[in-house]
Amino acid sequence: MLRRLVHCALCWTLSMAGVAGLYILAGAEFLGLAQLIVYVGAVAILIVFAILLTQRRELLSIERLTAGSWVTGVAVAGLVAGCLWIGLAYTRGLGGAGGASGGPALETRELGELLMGRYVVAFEVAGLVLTVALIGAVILALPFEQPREASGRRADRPAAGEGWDARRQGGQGA
Amino acid sequence: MNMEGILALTGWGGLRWVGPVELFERGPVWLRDWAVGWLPEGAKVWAEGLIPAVAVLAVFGLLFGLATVAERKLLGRIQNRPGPNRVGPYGWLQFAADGVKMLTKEDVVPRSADRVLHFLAPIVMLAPVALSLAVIPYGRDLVAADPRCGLLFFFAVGSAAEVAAFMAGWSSRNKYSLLGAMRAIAQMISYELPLVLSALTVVMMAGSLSLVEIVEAQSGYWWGVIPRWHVMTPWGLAGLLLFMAAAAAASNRAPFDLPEGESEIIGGFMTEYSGFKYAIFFMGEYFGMFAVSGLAVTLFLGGWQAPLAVLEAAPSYGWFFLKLGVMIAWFIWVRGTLPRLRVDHLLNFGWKYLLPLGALNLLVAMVWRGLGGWAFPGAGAVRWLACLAMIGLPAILWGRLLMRSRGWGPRVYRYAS
Amino acid sequence: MSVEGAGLIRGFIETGRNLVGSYVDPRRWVTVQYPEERRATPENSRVYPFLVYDGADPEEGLRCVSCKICEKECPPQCIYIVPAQDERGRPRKHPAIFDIDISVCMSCQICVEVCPFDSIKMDQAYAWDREDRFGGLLLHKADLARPNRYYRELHPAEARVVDEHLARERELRESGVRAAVRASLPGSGEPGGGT
Amino acid sequence: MITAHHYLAVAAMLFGIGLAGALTRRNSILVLMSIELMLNAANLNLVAFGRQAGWEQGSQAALWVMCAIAIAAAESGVGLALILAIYRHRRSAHLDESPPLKG
Repeated sequence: MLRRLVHCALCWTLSMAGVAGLYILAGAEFLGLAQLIVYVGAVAILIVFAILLTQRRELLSIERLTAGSWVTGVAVAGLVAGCLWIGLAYTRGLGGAGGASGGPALETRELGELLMGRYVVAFEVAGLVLTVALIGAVILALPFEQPREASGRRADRPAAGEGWDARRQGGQGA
Repeated sequence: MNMEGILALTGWGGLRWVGPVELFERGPVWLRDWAVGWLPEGAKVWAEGLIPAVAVLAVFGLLFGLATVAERKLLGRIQNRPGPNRVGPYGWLQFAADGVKMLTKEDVVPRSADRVLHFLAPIVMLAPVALSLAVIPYGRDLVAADPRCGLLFFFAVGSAAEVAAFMAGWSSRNKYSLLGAMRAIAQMISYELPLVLSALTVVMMAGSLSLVEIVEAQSGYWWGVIPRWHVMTPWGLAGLLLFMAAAAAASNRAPFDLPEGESEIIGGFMTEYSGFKYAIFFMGEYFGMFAVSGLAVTLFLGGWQAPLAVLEAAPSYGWFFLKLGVMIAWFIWVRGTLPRLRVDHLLNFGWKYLLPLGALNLLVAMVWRGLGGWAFPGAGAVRWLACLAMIGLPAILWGRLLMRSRGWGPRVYRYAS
Repeated sequence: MSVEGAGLIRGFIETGRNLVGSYVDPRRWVTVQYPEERRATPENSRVYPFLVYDGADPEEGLRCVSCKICEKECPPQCIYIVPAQDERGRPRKHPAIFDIDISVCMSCQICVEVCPFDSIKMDQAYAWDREDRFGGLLLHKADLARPNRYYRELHPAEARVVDEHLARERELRESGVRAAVRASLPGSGEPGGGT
Repeated sequence: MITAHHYLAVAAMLFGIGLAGALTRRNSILVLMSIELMLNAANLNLVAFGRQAGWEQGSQAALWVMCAIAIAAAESGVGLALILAIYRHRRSAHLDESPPLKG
């Protein structure tokens, strides 16, 4: 198993690229490429940055699982996947072909017309959500501005509550 | 052999007399069909994919070698010195000597490096860039792959370069590498947006994501003289300028080459690379430059279209590579002229200047299309100037406004003064 | 207020002019094509020391008397001298071994300054690449010996002064006994002037 | 011949892997990655059905995948910002040590 978080993230990126490949194989070129841009180009980088910014103490490694959580997790997940699989096995009538194996491919123009026509509200709302999320993420990730009097520190020092500095000072005081 | 006719293999092995114009224009396609024709039925589908791939890689591999020499020669000339002139005629075989040097150098991997990622990073850097060369139309019917979303494909595979930069920086276990990787990623992500926005303008006007169709949309001439390239319109001109600025940053070229910044962070994410792996990074960088230059040619400069109707006798791929050469020369000239930016200037420039102007340019293109219906005398000129003013004036005013704000103007040294 | 981008355009014009100009006019070049074309070195340039000899024989004509002053004064201690001996084992005024390790030499010219016999001077040859990494840069007496003619070519003005001085000394030496007697008279102090 | 069955099977496996990760791991970034895996499994299902219907009829599936990808991007952005903010308070990205999310 992979012990390093960064390896996990990169393998996750690879699997996202694989999903994009499946989209393209299914004839949905546009979706696959959009998936590549969003996941490989943006989310993977976000995750990797988040790992680097938050995982100092753990030296970028993953904790070993206890036997209990391991068994429970795999059992539940296996159960769900098994149910899906069984349901799938008893489904009939899914033999139709499409995409790369001969069927029609997704027309980007058609998708665009749908997005800009009948489903324009959904499209706009998605855009709005994205914008709001972006602004929210920026605000969340900004360092907290604390008033000078409350923190009693110089403004250009790290914000109050910063662990390393605060603990060290607390340790000296105690 | 007479001058009008040359015996040529056309199509599936059929011989017929063709003129030299047609021979050069169709030659590569015939050659491919002829080579494929020899193969058994099962291998044909592979060969049809493989032959263009090998051809593109061979041509661009050679171009890479020549471009490194040309860059060094032109930079030398810009600095009033001759540049490499020892190996081969006028030094043009210098790249062979460089290649041998790179191949025979020791491949040093830091002891605490993550060996697998350290090994994979150059590959992940080069492979997607090479892939993005596949969708560029090099001539009439000369394109390795024409997916319906060629432009999107270009940007999608290009996004793997960020992952590669991170892999290289992180696996080296060197703080300079990691810092360089962070810079590189921040820069690539920031400049991807203006790049895509300026390309999007063209997509909107051409009505297609396929690069082949975008080139075909630029065929024809106004009054039989001025080619209908996108660069001849105000939004196209502005788009080209924006695109080239963003492209220089996205391919880590000077003056935006901070990720390598030899003098500041000793080589960025490539610090711990040597020998052939370094050569592959280098190759990836040049291929990236070729790819964005090719894309700029395709989107704005009419791709393989000839600039004049009478010049269409020359083969179309000749025109493409001529334009590509001009773009590469432009990149080299820029590198020889402009000093490297500071990192905050770089990000400010991308986010606060290029991005709003890219969005505005989209609007200008819309207006340009809307004004297409004017029919009074001189309407063309009025339309042209109006659209130019719409993008030009905000560019100037916004630039002046930004220059007045903090962090943009000349540097103020707090302690040194 | 200046026009937008004027500075950029000026910069591009400047580099463009260099680009074209260096093809049209090779006089713009700031570099020379080294092995074929060499710049004349200034008269006072110096690289590594060499030994001057008079006459035709580089062995017997050496001015060096192996007094070892330069060996003692050399800051990086790159000079090694062994005096020659005559058949009876007495030291002759001639070096048997005179080595300079130019991989150590720092071209300070102190050996030249301290030499009382004008026998060691600074050379201007700078191409000292050798295939042997270890012994190749250790120059022996035979490698170091150069005729006085060579010295005159390198440093004409300086050589003229040195030649005049040496000629005067030789004249003094040849007019021999009388000069010696006069010099040994009390109150003169001429021979021991160095103390 | 690849049918929609195969796509659905892959999606089920992807979903199972994501679920296992989300259930067992305590590292918040890993949990986020696992959730993304499950989301992609759902998207894969949509694509499979769109292909099954033939894309002329199934382009609405593509539309929903587009929207899902956009929302997933927003979700991961906000999620990672939250992780960052929590980390700043607690110096840890572990869910067990994260503050109880009460008012």
